[in-house]
Amino acid sequence: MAKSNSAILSVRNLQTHFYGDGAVVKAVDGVSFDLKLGETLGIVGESGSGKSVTNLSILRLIPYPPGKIVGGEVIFDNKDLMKIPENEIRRIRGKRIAMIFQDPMTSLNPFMKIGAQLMEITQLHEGLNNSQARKKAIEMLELVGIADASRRIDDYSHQFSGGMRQRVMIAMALSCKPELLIADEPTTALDVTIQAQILELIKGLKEKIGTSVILITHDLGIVAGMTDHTGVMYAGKIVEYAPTEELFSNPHHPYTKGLLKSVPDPLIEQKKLFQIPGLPPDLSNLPKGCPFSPRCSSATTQCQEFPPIRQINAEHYSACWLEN
Amino acid sequence: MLKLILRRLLGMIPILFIIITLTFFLLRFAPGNPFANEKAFPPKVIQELNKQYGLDKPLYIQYINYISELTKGNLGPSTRYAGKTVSEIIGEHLPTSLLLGLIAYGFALIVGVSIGIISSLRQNSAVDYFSMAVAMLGISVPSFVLGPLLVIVFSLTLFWLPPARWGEPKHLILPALTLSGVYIAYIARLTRSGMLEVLRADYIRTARAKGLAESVVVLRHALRGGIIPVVSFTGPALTFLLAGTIVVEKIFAVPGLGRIFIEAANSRDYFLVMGLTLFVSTVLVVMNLLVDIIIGLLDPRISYK
Amino acid sequence: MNQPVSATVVEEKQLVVGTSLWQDAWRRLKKNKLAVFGAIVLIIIVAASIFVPIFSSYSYDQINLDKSSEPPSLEHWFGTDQLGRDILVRSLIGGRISLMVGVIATAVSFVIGVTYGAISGYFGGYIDELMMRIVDVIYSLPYLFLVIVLLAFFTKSIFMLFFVLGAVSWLTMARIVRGQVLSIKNQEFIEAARAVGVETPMIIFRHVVPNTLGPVIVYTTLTIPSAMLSEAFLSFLGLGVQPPLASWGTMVNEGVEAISVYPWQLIFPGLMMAITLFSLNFLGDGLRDALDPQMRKD
Amino acid sequence: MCLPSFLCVIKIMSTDKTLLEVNNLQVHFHLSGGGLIDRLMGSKPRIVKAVDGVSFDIKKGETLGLVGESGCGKSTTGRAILQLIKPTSGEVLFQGTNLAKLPDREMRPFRRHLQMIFQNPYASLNPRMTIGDIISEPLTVFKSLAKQQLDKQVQELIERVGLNPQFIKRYPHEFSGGQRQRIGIARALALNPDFIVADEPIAALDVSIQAQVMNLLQDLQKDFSLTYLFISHDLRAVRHMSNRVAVMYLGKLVELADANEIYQNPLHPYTQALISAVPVPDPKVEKQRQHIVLQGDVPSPLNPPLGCHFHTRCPQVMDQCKTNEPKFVNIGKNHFVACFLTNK
Repeated sequence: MAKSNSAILSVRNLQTHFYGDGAVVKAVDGVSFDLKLGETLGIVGESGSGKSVTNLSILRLIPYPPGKIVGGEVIFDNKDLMKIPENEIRRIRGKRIAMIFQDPMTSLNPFMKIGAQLMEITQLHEGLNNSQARKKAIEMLELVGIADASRRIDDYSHQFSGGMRQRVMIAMALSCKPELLIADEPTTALDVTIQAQILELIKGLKEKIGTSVILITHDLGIVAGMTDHTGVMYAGKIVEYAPTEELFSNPHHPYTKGLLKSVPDPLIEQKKLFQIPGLPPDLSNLPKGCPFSPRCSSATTQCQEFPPIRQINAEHYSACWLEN
Repeated sequence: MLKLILRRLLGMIPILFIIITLTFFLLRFAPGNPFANEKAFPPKVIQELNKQYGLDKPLYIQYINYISELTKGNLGPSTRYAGKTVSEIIGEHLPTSLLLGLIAYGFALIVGVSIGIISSLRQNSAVDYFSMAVAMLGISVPSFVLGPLLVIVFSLTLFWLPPARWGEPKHLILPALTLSGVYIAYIARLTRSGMLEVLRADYIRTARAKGLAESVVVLRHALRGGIIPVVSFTGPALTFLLAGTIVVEKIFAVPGLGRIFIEAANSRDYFLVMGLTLFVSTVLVVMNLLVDIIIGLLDPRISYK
Repeated sequence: MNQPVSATVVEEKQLVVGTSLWQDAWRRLKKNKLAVFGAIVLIIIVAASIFVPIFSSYSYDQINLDKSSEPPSLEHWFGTDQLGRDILVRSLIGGRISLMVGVIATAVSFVIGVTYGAISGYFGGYIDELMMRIVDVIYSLPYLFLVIVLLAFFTKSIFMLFFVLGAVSWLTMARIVRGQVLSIKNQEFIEAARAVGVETPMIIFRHVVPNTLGPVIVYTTLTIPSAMLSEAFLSFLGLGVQPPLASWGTMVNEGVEAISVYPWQLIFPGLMMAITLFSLNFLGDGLRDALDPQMRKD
Repeated sequence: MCLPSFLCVIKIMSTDKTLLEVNNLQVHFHLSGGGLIDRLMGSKPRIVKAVDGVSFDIKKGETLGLVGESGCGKSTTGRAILQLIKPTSGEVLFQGTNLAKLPDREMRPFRRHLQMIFQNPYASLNPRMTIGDIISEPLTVFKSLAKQQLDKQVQELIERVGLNPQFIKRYPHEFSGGQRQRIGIARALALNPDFIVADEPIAALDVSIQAQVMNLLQDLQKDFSLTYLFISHDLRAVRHMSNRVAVMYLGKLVELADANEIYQNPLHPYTQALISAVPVPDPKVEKQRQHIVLQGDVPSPLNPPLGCHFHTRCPQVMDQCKTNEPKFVNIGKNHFVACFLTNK
């Protein structure tokens, strides 16, 4: 992928492996992408495709053991985040790059008041004193739409509903006005009506605060509505990367095509769904060559060898031997 | 919270009542009586003694008398230690047992929790394996073996510490060490597994993603949840602690409550056995309540309605 | 549209027989070196306790005052006690008693605890609440005090010891079984069995019981050392096994009195006991790691 | 498509015939406060009306979709139909018999006609049993078959749901989520039932596996003339699978109509919001779509709002909604709605 000057984040050939029981799981196996300033990048993939691990790797939040980042670079602000010392990356975490996670039920500390959890991040990164931090925390809670924020700041997370907790997580993540927000399946654990609220909130705040966003999801519908560019992950690799509209109107990789066709469209009546045959791959025992080839109807002998990522057109890349 | 305490305190009354009744009749139906062992006494003296302690009356009257005295706070006289009341005997020996128990448990808490935290942070490292092996050893070597071994090493070989007796601070060291061994082991294991579980939790990842230093993550975010199993353990630990003091008192000739209890049981001193059982039960029940309150304070998810 | 989808993906080499969770657990246990080591040591101790006293030329109560308190020698490997009795044989007899107490008391607690817990958990409702209240009350008794009272006032027989130790250690077992039954009762596969019309006794027998066994086995293995410890403790206080019969507890008690002069009288029985408990605990720990799916993550 | 031999029973498809009728079904749960101590302490029992007066019918051979957000009572409804949870009141008429009134023993013969597929492919299979034992269990309960015949039938079933018959001796933990779900489907099919409650059968599966399972369910429906109650929170899946769709909110049905009708002409504000909240996998459409974003959370079922349960979040709330409860009525074309906007 061509390196763009306006990229806020460039990931190059990132590799994260997990070790255990005598097997190596290549959870992330050579991932590269760019995120442009102010844009939202969607990363879609099924469970185990490595989308979450990729993003945890960016902030070096992979627990070791069993996980280890074994290669690649992540360029942010002209520095390789993989190489800087631990205390330097700690100053980036939460301040310049913030994250929100899938399950708001477990992502907040049940033993601490909401307020304390919100305050500690601004005290740490912005050097606010107690009362300033508290004021800021209330401000942030109001910003994400929590009614009666000045009272609820002294509640514990179990006193909030799922949607409210995700709002608290967002408030926490945006407290220091980060340049980049990584949202890892932020709505998967929530009901549809609450999902709609949270997605609207993220969209609105992104405009207001001006952060770039990486949105990880398995739901193609969410990608369609929220993102500018989309990367599709399969077996630890990005197999296709394109502007979102281009990806949906002109998918190239057979996996992307299959995924798009296998989701029922609520607006039209379909008789029969397309189905991708077979099972998602076992990451500790990947097939030779293209990992999708055993499930691919267009697979040829050429697929015994791993296809390089190729440029299809201006901004559209795909890791498949198929001609356009 | 106040309602909970009140409710639990009220709940204590039937439990203590059951204990009193149970021990009372258990003791009376057991063979022998307080003066049977004093061989030299002629029957007339024994009769007189029985009368003096009210043991000549029908059993149910004795029971009613005992309960009514109890409500006035009177635990009765001792038959073994003539001229002393049960309350006096408890008051005399309690400070010794209490001091020893508290020092031992406090020491065990500090050492055990520290070992547990370090092991959990260095999971599967040499340090972890070593401390867990030592902890297992602590669980497997009972206090009545550990105590004498400590004596052999520190008193009889190195001559650092006195092997027995009571009175000066240095007399405290070996008994307290002996007593705390098992607890250090249990607490270290509980802390480790509690911490490991918490350190895997999503909210710890959140804390790291905020950019907090590892020490803050561990001490502020993880410890509170990880320590809960240790707090829960404190209730049952007290039961062991009582047993442990009996052993340690015997080995190190410490004048505590444990020895009194064994002697009272062996000489069938009804009132003293009853009084001590009641006292210990009360302490246990109150401690269990305290433990629950502390857990409630630590974990806001537990609501007491 | 009938495609055996996954069959095309999974290689069809040795698909015929699967491995059950028990087999998985066994494999994990075998991998755990400490647990295997514990098991081997335990087997040796058990075998020695059974056979050595039978074939030894000394018996545990054979007094020989000429050879009072001799240090370890080729004749008496562990030395002799004050009455000139062979400490090795006495330690192994003590081992027999100790293991017997451990096993029988555990069996008693197993029978009471499993029955009680299963009834409480399966029937639920008021029955459960009443039964658990009773357990709570007994839990708050200073049971060691009661044991001491029982043993001091009634006969100090070994059967009393079995009974008393079994009677105090079933509580935790009952709680564990109840918890297991409660959680399994609510699992979807029980509902599925009900949905296909399986009758209640079959549900209990085929679906509930096999799934409670893991933690029950683990707790059982951990109860054995704790019962042995309690026996030794009571014997140490002179409330358990009575002379001339030997128990690790009584031997340590005697040893403490001679600690400064004849340390071997304390060290050997103490060491035997510690090694046995050590192996049992390691085995129990290994079993827990192998059987308890929640602990498996470590 | 050849059916497994033993299942070759010709069923007559008659789409108008009602197979199952649910009338005013109620399921209430007692939460804490009902216990011994609590009674003595005088605290009041807390009751959750998980299903609070639900009525619908299912015709032979159709799929009725039941959709709603978590905690709305849709799974409880499915379980109450199968008598896995005893309804507090109301009727469940299966071909004329009221199942809700039957004691357990008399319910058992009906179990072969009514089956269930569960949500959680990990918890719904007994981890200590082989696949063969799991699938053959219903057969051994109802029929006494020779070992050979039993094995043959189990193999046919395994094959029919798209698994390798060699898997028969394996254990559930050796399979992936999708494969496990197929095993659960085979178990439900074993007795050749008429009616299957599919409780969120795809919720725990990967996107690419969801399509496989949905297709399998549809194929099986054709081959075995099955009738489904398809429970899901996923509107896209419900729409794809169902002939008719019922929408549930806080224990009550708010709308019921043909799948096409409910999408093209949703009348209840909640249904409208639900449909609008589901993202469409097409960036062009998605960018132009107007989203109705509901405010607030679903109220606690412990303490549901008075009047129409939805009034606290309804964008078109009126005064009467706060005090009166709208009836669930047919407003024509078998389109049922419970809303004052349509039920004047």
